[in-house]
Amino acid sequence: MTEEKKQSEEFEPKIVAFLCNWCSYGGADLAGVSRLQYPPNIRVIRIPCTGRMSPKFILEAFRRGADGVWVSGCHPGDCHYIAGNLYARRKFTLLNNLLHSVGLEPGRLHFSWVSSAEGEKFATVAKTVIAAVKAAGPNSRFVKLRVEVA
Amino acid sequence: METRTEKIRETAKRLLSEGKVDLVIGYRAGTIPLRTAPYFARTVEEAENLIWNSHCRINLANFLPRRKDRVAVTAKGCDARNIVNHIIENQIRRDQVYIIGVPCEGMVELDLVLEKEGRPIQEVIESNGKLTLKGRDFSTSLDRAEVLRQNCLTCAHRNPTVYDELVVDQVAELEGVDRYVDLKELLAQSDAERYAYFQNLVKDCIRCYACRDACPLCYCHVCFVDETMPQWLGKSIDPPDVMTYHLLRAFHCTGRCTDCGACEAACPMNIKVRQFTRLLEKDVKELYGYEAGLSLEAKPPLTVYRPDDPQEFIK
Amino acid sequence: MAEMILKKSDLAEFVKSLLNDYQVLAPVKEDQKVNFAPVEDGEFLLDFQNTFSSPKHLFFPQSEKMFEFSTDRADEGACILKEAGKKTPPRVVFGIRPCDAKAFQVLDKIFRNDQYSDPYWFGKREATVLIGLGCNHPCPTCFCTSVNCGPFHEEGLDVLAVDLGDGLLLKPLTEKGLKVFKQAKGLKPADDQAGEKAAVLKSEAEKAITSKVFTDQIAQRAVMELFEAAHWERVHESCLNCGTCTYVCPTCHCFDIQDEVAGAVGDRVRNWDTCMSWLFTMHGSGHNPRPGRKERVRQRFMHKFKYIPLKRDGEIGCVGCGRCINLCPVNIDVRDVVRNMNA
Amino acid sequence: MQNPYQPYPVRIDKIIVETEDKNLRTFRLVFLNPEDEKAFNYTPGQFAELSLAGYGEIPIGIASSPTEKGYLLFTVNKVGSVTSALHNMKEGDLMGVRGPLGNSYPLKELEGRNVVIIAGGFAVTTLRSTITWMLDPAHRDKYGKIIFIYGARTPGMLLYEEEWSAWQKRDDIDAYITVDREFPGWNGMVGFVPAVTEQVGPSPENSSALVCGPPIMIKFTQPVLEKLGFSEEQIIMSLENRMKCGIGICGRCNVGPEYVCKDGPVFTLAQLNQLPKEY
Repeated sequence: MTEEKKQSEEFEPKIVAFLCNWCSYGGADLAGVSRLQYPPNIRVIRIPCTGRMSPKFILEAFRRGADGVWVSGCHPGDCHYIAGNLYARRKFTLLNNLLHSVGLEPGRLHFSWVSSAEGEKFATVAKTVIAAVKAAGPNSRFVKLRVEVA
Repeated sequence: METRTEKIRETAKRLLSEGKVDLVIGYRAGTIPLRTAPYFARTVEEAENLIWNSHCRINLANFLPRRKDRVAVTAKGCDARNIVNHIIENQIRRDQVYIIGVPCEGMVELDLVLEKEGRPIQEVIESNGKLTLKGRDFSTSLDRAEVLRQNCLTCAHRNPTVYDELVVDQVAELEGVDRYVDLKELLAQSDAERYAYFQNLVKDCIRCYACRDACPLCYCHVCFVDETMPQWLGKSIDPPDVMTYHLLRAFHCTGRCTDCGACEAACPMNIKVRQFTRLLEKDVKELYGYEAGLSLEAKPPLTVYRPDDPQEFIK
Repeated sequence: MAEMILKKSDLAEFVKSLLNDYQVLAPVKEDQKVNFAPVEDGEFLLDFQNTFSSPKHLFFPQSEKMFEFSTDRADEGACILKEAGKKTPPRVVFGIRPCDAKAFQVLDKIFRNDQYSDPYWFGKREATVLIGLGCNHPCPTCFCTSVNCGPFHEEGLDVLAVDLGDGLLLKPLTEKGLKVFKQAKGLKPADDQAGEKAAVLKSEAEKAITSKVFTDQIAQRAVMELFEAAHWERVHESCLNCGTCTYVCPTCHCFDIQDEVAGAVGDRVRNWDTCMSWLFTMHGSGHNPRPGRKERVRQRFMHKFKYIPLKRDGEIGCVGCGRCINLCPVNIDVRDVVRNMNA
Repeated sequence: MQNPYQPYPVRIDKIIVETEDKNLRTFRLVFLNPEDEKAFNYTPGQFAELSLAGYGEIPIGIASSPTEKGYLLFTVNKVGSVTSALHNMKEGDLMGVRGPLGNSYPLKELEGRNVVIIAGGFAVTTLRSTITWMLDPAHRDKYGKIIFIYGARTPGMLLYEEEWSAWQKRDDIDAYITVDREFPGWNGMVGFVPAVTEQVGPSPENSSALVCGPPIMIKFTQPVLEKLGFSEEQIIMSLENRMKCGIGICGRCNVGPEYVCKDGPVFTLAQLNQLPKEY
């Protein structure tokens, strides 16, 4: 086994998950109650709706050293506020493209629709997200380290 | 150009003397060659200072938000599109603004001229598509077409989309221009290469925010860079802070940017900041079929949705 | 020691002879912009208008660490600020324009007042020898002769160099300058002819500066008379309130102090700030003493042309370098503003 | 030479919640190094930059008097990011103090004169310092009559109750404490500071007035003092502006040519009348 590979196996990423209060947060809860296992790399921040997500939050997470970011909300049509997630979808599409265009590595930024009944999907997506971020390795882009100035 | 100048003055004088507007926003001659300055003519005499030439790069729509008075404004294709934005976003009422449309044949890139002619330029004379540059013991000339701004070379809307009158006949729109050739090449590169490209792009940024301040879209009372609780980004020239600024600035222009190039014209460090906004502009057009400022009726893309909007990237 | 001649063919030797004791910086063109960069031989520009950026960053970097600290409670002395204490090595800056050197002299009076002295500014100032280069061909936007300065002005410099064509005439002005002379190779005593030639170049250069402003009335008028003048109603109309003029200005010196934390370590950093910014004067209560563009634009010009002269022995906060004229996105020409203030 | 940007390390010795809304707290700070306390040689009216590593600095008037040895007092309103962080600190925590900064009340010039001290809300801090200093046995006989008028919106918003109730009992200071309107359990004066000032009617004869309060109070108190016969030289005020360096360099507190941080914060009305109202 090469040194590099060993390191990436030991690497435990920090992933910030922004979960909609009305669905994915419940999904996470259900996954927990149902004792579905997924690795503990995820730090959850509850948001009122994916429509509340600002690109600032995602950039701030990366700036502060998150290795991955995952945003999850209600399935289209199920928004508690009728269409918050549908407006958000356009923002996410454009932001996702923008960040990848300026050099965000694939596998760092994830979006999903998970309802509060989908404990299993939550655990599955969590595993996918964690695996993808692990594969991408420690994040060095858009990260604010100790200030680099004169 | 001379015709445009004359017609603009004529119109401005008429509007002011008839009391139709309180002021006319246009350009005056720069105090140094290759520049103009936004000018606010309030009297018929002041209207005599209005001009039009190849250096009207700053977008005058920028001076409209939150105005209480009735204004006339000279508008190129891009300026007019930004006025449409303002009307849609309730920054000014349509009946408050009199649009003096100026069909445009492109503006000259200042940095390109300075680069091509290394010596200090004392005087510029413009005629028949040529710029004659004069300096201490020299005089040379450049074709206007050689030194047009990149956004003007690929502009698809040179004629004002909305106007109250036009000062000259409409100009022919450019046909078959691919606005995004360079971006497509860039996007074909690896993520590491793109990351390096954009990091390098903003390495000279001094955080003066001229790009923001010259942008007609940036009219928030408190910009995110000035927010303190929480403070979203550091104020130093540390690369991650600089990049965060540019990304968020560009994102705030999503679906609203007309690629007028005022940001680049204003940048003292010659940073190609349009590269960020163009990425978004391209996506908005390709994904949602929207171009900003073409009509007063169309809904901006982030204020609407379709049930079948693309979402392949969402798990 | 008298004036010396440095042949252009000996420039490399001159620079190399200093490298043991000094870092040498000189004007170099990169990405279409001339700026100061470290050099190790004679490969730099003598024929340039002025550096793109104001060289104030040599002493006052846009962002500079002042202190560092640990935020780890387990650390003894956590949250106690320790000086970042980077020492500037001895430096020779070759080819600085007299206007920029004059700006340093003005800033010396600002960074040191009757009670306090800024150690960051003076630490770098004291470590640096400035070899100026007279402007044989000033730019059309230069107006240094109107603001206590000139194309061959000596204040703030340690040595003044004059480009005579095939060689440079070097005139030592301070002890620091003389010290460099003693170490440097390639210098030969200058003859009278060289001095005469330099004098001609100087008077020609001064004549070439045709753009003039006057500040006599500004000096005489009371603060409030200037402050309340009607012309301010128009100056700000086109202003975007960006920070370009302040950041490229060699005498603008306002700064912000910010704490930045990364994990368990942090730094107190000072950054250039600009009076054009809304946040600059914003109170915590929401009250802003300079709420609009008019107040902020006025502050900048009043500060430069009235407040600084009042408080710092008549020095003007402008050296006529013309950078703001060239770079202002909306062509607000400082000369016009001063004419209005003085009218 | 001491780096003027470097704060002295101090420990938060005590935190006192001053007001009913809990937004005003007084922090009693003790120097870690005794020599720093000696170096920190201040006069009432001066301020200091409170420094919280990781958050930044805030300029706050010194509420304690140099006659109170062994500690410094700062009363801080919770407004922005630094003050909020400070309000979250606990007794025993370490922080920094940089100063003393600015000029002070002209205590020397006030000797032999009557002093009228008018304060509103939490602007009373440096005036607490001044009164404590003047009432000190070593200084009291240098001054004539001392009148103190202090008002707040509600009784619960009055700072330093212990001090002013003690002053009310003394006969070498006339303390008038007022609140904006009637409150159950409040037996003191009722009315706005300008009205109370008019009612008290201090004589301008050989007097100076130190006025510190919110802009609205200043705006209405000034004409009252003028009506009573106080000249613009006799009215002394303390300004505040956003500050960073505190030593007259960084430029943001400029009011005309004056730096509030170094040339101020204390100015006479006569001085202020020659300056732009950029405060």
